[in-house]
Amino acid sequence: MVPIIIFGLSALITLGAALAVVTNKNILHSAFYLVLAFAGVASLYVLLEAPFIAVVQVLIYIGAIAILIVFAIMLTRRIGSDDLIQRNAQWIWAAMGAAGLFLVLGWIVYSVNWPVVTQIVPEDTITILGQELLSTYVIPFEVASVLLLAALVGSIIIGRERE
Amino acid sequence: MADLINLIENWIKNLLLGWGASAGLTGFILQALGSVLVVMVCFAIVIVLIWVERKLAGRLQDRFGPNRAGPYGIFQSFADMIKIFTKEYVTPAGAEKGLYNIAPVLAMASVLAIWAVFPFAVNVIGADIHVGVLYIVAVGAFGILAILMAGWSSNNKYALLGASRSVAMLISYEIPMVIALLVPVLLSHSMKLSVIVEAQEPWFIFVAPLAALIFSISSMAEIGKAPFDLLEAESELVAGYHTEYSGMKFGMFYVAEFLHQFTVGALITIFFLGGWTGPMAVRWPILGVIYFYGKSLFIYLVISWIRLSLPRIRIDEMLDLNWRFLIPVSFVNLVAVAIADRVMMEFTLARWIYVLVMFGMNMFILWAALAIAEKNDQAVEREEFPPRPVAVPPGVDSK
Amino acid sequence: MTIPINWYLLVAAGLFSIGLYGVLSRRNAIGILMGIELMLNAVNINLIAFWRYLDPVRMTGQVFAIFVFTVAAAEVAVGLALVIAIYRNRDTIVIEEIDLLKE
Amino acid sequence: MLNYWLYIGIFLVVAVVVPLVAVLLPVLIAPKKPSARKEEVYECGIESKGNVRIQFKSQYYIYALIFLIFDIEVIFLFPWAVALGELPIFAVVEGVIFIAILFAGLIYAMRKGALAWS
Repeated sequence: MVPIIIFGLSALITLGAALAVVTNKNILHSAFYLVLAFAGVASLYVLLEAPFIAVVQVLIYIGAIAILIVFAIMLTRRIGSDDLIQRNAQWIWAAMGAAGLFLVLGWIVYSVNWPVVTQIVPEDTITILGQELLSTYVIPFEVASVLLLAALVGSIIIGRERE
Repeated sequence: MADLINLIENWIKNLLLGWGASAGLTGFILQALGSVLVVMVCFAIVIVLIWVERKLAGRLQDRFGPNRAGPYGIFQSFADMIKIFTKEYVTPAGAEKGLYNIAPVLAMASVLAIWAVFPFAVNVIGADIHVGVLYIVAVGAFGILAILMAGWSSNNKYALLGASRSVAMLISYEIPMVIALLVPVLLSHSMKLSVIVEAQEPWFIFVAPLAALIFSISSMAEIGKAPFDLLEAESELVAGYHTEYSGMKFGMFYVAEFLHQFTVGALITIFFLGGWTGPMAVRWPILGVIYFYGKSLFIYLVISWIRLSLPRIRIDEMLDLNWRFLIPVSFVNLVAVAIADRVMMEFTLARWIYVLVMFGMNMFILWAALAIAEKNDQAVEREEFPPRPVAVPPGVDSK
Repeated sequence: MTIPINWYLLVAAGLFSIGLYGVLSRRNAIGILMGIELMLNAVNINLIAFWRYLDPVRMTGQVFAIFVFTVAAAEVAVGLALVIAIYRNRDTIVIEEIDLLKE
Repeated sequence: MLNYWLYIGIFLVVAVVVPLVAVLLPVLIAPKKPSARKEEVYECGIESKGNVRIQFKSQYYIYALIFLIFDIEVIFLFPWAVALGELPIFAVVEGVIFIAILFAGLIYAMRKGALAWS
């Protein structure tokens, strides 16, 4: 019973906050609602018995990405004001498209019979994760570091103020 | 048995079960009671610490410190509490009410939340999760967010400037802190705090002194008090991000700062000073709790001593210290410890040889880093401020 | 009682659709990036849900989720840097006004 | 395992509720005499001029950006550090390569002067 209540709350928070993110008129408030949505997703990960992913979600999304977004909003302050119209002209079509997509996805989710297994999650997932990361997935592991290097160099070049 | 804590726990459990509560509800109530107890102890500690800190500051600066309310002024904190609870809230015009009011609560909650995973004794452990270390790092993110909220919503230039400076500093120092934390994780092969504590034979401060040093410096910066108190450099930024806060809302930021310092003491205790371990701590768990809080208090006082003795450093110096010294050194240290640990694991060495090699290596890295830093520093200094004779006024050619 | 996998997938579908709406309806480049973040989160929920219910013994799902985190972070870093660079040069980040190539 | 997380959940609720009570208590017992003068924004005694939401340096943004990249690096390194004992000795080299590549990024940022406070 308890997991279902927690699931309901997390799902409600996540989706409610996400709706606020895309509809709020003040872009900075959107950013703070985004944090709430990320936190809701993190609690879903806990329910899915993936605590590592949950803390990483908080660490990366709330601790770094959200702060980066808030900084970017403050840097481009004029768009943060309320008087700018944040919605474009085709928003009604966008809303209908998104609702249509949701209906299709929902129909697929409910019509497919997912082949669920009843294995339980191992006790210490992190050791296994580390082992797989450094054996099976060692190439992606190294490539990730190259990707991060590229992102670092690229964004410093683009983002720096030129004298 | 002298296991007082479990005795009380079992007594409550049996009492509740005797009243006809279900096992699930009993567990829930016990967990709630436990968390309320931990939070309340935190608040009680802060009340005492504020007095201790002020008395210590007074003594170190050749003053008396609080000495009016009660003997040695021990009731000073309670007088302050009565004052702050009856103070009027002044909300600045144009503040964004929602964010403005959430920020102090969030700041306090983010510090308190760290205490959920601490091991207090051999069998008194909060939540013994497998990702304990990362949890501690992740929860800190909410504190940064609270600062941004406070700074933005106050509708005050100083608050916004202070907040952006604070956040820049906090996120900068989080990098060496986390990398230093990787070292105890590496040495104990676990992120579980209880495992890290039990793996410390001897304490990790002897195995990885450099990581302990880096962690201490960077978490002192995270506290945001002197010598890293640039966020509330009174002469420049008024009071930083909480300029516009009054009454208990300001009090929350203040208490959070004190508790954060004590929490840093507890973290250093857990990661480098053996946590609750000590003589007889396994047989008498209550002793473990005493050791844990005692060590944390000791570290707290040492941090206070350091910050009362040192002047504030400039923001560019502070960022340079982080980016040009702490981060490179912590990376080098991590790599060296990883290689040494893994290589020595291949041979069956006596523990004392292992510790000696680790200690020597750490000291060597520290010495080398300091030597390189000094050399660079002198080069920079010579470039920027060429030496000139003392008695000649600037602008006059001395040759 | 355990929660059926469909519920998680439904939440992820909802999150994805909301994110898509955000991407399509925002005029503000940072708003669009936020929508993309929501969509990536929805993808991650699906990955972890499938990992939990289909193959919890191996960590493939979690590894994939970590790589999604990495890509999301790189995307945000470069994306926001671009936004700031554009703002500096053109003084706007309203997407409709950034139309040099049209002229 | 989930039991621990239930404890953390309860703890988080307590950690929010207790400060909330402390903040709400003065609303009941403290005096309340608002006035326009009192609520003026503090600026060393002079009246505040212009937009308060000043634009600040993009230097802050660069710091946040580098922080994000290194945060991501850390989430790869934690599983590496935990699993190192049970991996072949070559895994250390893999981790070191990973660190070295990002360290190059740090050196690059340093050389470019992106980290200097100007």
